[in-house]
Formats: sequence, structure tokens, C-alpha cells
Amino acid sequence: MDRTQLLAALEGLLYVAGDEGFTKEELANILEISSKEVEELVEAYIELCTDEVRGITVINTAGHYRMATKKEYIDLFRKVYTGNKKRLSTAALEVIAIVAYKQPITRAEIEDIRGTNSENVIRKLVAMSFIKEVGRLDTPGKPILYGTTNDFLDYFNLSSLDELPELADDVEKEVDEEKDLFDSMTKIKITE
Amino acid sequence: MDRTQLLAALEGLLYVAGDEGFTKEELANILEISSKEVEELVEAYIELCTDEVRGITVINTAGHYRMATKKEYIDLFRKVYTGNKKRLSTAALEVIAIVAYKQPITRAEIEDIRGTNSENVIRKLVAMSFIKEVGRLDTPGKPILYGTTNDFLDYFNLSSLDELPELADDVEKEVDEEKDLFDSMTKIKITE
Amino acid sequence: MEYLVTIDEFHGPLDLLLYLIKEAKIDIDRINVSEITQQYLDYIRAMEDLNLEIASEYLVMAAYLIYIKSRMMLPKGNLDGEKIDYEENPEEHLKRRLKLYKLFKDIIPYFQEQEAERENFLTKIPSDLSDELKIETKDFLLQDVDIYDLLSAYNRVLKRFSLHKPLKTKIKPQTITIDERINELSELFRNRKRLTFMEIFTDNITKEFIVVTFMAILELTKHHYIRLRQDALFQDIFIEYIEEEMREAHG
Repeated sequence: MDRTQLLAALEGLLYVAGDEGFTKEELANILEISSKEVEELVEAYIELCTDEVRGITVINTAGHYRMATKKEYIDLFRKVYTGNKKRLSTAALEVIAIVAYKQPITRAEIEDIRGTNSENVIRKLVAMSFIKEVGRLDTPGKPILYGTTNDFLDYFNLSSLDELPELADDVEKEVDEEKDLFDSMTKIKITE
Repeated sequence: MDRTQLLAALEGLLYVAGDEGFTKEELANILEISSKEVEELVEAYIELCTDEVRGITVINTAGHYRMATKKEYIDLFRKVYTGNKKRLSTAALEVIAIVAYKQPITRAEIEDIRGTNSENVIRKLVAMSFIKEVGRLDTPGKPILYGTTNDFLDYFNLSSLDELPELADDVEKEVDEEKDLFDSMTKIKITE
Repeated sequence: MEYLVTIDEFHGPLDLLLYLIKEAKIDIDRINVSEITQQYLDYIRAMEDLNLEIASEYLVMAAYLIYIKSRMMLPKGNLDGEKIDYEENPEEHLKRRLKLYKLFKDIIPYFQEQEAERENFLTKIPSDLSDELKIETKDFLLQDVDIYDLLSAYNRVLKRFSLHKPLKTKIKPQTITIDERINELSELFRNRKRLTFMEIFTDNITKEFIVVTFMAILELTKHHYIRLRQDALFQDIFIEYIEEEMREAHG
């Protein structure tokens, strides 16, 4: 396929896939071009969509290119599609943030950082498929380790975890360095 | 809105509506123009789509304008499905999930929840014995009620339906009951 | 100093402490634990006076704060004996826990912005091409999916549902004029010269739509664009288009 056909094929593919989207690798496979070329092709397509006459564009969330409506007309689209008005609670966001940065992480560790029971919030986030069990810690009781999901990335408009901004690093560095100490402190607390 | 904006808005609307599409009247209402103007607008949009760089167009079936992938690119999807069987199961997974959590449920209810025609998928799932007829609803037309089968349980390694992961709404309901204790609290004033 | 707050505005004792520190407008590093302890205890006491249930974790923190405070009041080294050389001082430990917790509290606005930003982009349900592609049932098998994929699929559907739900209620019945209906009917006749009366009533019929259509038919008949015919009582009424050249004769 020549460039024009590739662009048309990309549009046709992304339309059918809708919210499911395609990964770079999948598109490379279907269109028989390299991943690098897919990237350039998508860039070129997005460029075409910047034309004011266009109402759609392509976003990259959770590693998937997804065709989406343009931001500019969201008020009009909202007339028809009111969307999910429910936003996550602060407590849920706290847990999400902790899991996102510290994964894999156990419930006990999350509760340590928050200083409060987090069982229900974690249950809710698992049920919403924003976090999930990614393994078990090899310690007595084999506690569940949690990590974030693709649904999490999509919900927060992230293409991958690398996109997360860094936490105020000086504090984190300090925290990491002294983590062993911190761990021993919490253990003491638990046995008390 | 001017002509350019109307074209862009039309594209966005038709994209989100997907296979369901919009009637002329619905579009007229949303865009606040006459039916006649909608017709002209769609004509103009289709004209834009004749450009070879475009992979989608608009078709008019059963009184609904629907965005659709151009025929010449439909065949690419054969590759999508042979290359990655998991992709094919998206629709199937959605229907199975709805039946699993909401059984017994009619086809109309499933389609209402999914927001799209699901006849095909349901038929295939019945043929694969993931779901089956479990009764009839006592309303005109006596619609079939669907439920999951033992094969479904086997496939997902469940010993019973009780083992399905809990839904966010259920967690919320339970937590809300607990929360009532807190909600009864009045604002307190602390004075030093 | 007076403040109005409720316990359920806080997600645990660290959250409450951060609030008190913020109110006092001081850095975590510079907090005077004695002072914060006093405010924290005032808060807890006020809750108790009102007979409100206080989660035990708030009381544990209160005890911890009192422990730190009392420790500071004693001459150094006396409380923990030799331990003091290698174990972190509890005040520092608390400050670090607060700082770590604050790190995540401070990132919350970012997640809220991202959450709101994503809502600006609407996507559609994947199209079903199984008919076009004539996919065999045996190829329809699921692979590498587990029960959590099922949960994720369910959540995706739920999200979409709330997206589509208002569509039907939001759209008001369209008012159509007789002229518009005449145009639509003329369009219909361009392709088919003969239609039954029932065929021109397509979907979403409202009383208004029927009346307007009826008026349009009468108008078209009057101007000899169409002819109405019924072979027998209660049989289908046929609407026949009159070709332009034939119109003269009728006119």
C-alpha cells in the first residue's frame, strides 16, 4: 500500500476498533510496516485531523491508539452523551496514586502510607478493574500484591506508566534510602 | 455554528454513534439545523470522504446515517482476527459478562446495556454453550431469558457463580451501609 | 482559634494531622509536635463530647503523639536507654510518614486533571464485523482470558451505558412542517412510483407526524403530483406518482 492507502486503511481500522483501539504492534502487523512507520503514520493522521473541518482525532491510552472525538466540540457531544459524571473519591485517588507509584504493593503497605484502613477502597478499585492482583508476597499469609491495569491507564488518559510525573524526588529519594529503617519501624509497631 | 464547525461536529457525532447511527431528525435536533440542511451537510461530508486518503464514509441504511469503513479496507480485519483471536472475543466477553452478572436476562436487556445489536454474538455464544435459554419472560412475545452454563463456569475456572468477582456497585452499597454511621455525625466546633 | 470540620472529611489520622499542619501554616519539618498534639487531642475530645464514634486508628495516633510529647519532655536518653543510638527518633519517624503521605496527597490533583481530560474524548463501541467477514463459530473461541477480563468487559460496558443512556430521553420529538414532509415524500417517489399508504409511515410515528403526512398527501394530490387509489373498502390505499408529462392532462 502507498502512503495514501495506508492513511485510509488506518482510518478504517481505527473506526471499527472504536474504544478498543489497536496497539502499535498490531497495526504494524496488519499493515505490514514497521512499528516506527506506524508511529509516523499515526502522527500524520493526527496532523490531518487538525484540519478544522475534522471532528475526530486519535488518542493513545494504555498503549492503544483509539479514535476519539475532538475536544473542541465536547459541549455539543455532551448534549447527547452525558457521560459518566461520577468521579473517583479522594480516598480512591489516594490509593490509586500509591499503587501507581509503588506497585507491586500489598494492602498493609498501602495502609501504612495512608495510616488508615483501606480495605473497602481497595475492594472497590479492584471491582472497578483499576487495580488487580499481580502476585503474592512470599511472607507468612502470602499477602496479595496489587498493580494498576490498562483500564486505569485509559481512565487517566495515560499511554503508559512512564507518563506519570515524578514525585517530588528529594523526599522520595530520602524515603527510599531509609526504607529499610522505615520497614523495621513498622514491624516493631505491628508486634507491639 | 458555521459550515466548517457543522461538518466537524457531524463527524464527531457519527463516530460516537457508530453502528447505531443517527436519523436525519436526531441530527437536525442536535445540530439545531433543519432536516434539509442535515441532508446537505451529510452529502458534503460524504463528498469529503471520497478523497482517497480517507478510509471511512457515511452510509444511509433504514433511515439512519452511519459511519462505516470503506469496503476496500474491510478485508484487513480478516487479518486482525486471524492474527489475534483475543480481539474477536471483546463483544463475546461483554455479552458473557452481562449475562453472568445480570442473569436471567433477555436479549433486549443485553442490547440496552451494551448499546448495540447483539443478536449475532448471543447466537454464537449459545452455539458454544457458554450461555443458554433458562426460561421465558411472561410478557408479549415471551422473550427468551438467558443464563450462563456449566461450560461457562468450567471455562473461567469457577466452582459457582458466587465466585464471580464483586462489582463496584455492590462494594459501594455495602460500604454505604457502614458509612451511615458517619453521615449521622454533625459538624463539630472546636474552640481553644 | 475555631474550626468547623467533621471526621469523615478525613481519610485517617495522617490526613487530619496534615490538615492541622496546613491550618497552622508551617512546614512538616518545623512542626512543634507538642502544639499539634494539643490540637489533635482537642479535636478528638470534641468528638468524644459529642458521643461520636471515633475509629480506633485516630486513638492510636493520639496515644502515639502523647508518647512523642512525653518523650520530648524527659531528658534525652532516659526513655529508650541504649536504643537511641541506632533507632530513629519517633518524632522524625512521624514527620517522615507525614511527608511520604503528603507526597501522594499532593499528586491527587494531577490524577483529577487527567480523569477530567480523558472525559473530553469520546470513543465508540467496536463495530461487529462477524457478519461481513463470515467468521466461523469455532473461531469465535476466547483465548487467554480470565475472570478479570470478564470484569473489565463488564465495567467497560457500564461506562458506555451511562454514555448512551440519555440519548433517547434527550431528543425531543422533532417537529416537521408540511413542506418538509412533501419534500421527503417526493424523494420517496423519485425511486418508487407506487407505494402503499402504510409504507410511508416509517419509524418513530407520532400523532403529529401522521397528521403532517396526511396533509402533505392531500397537498400533493391537489397539485396532481400523486393519485390515490383503493381497490376495495379496507384494502391498502395505493399512492401513485404522476409523471410530469401526464400532469398536464389532469391539470
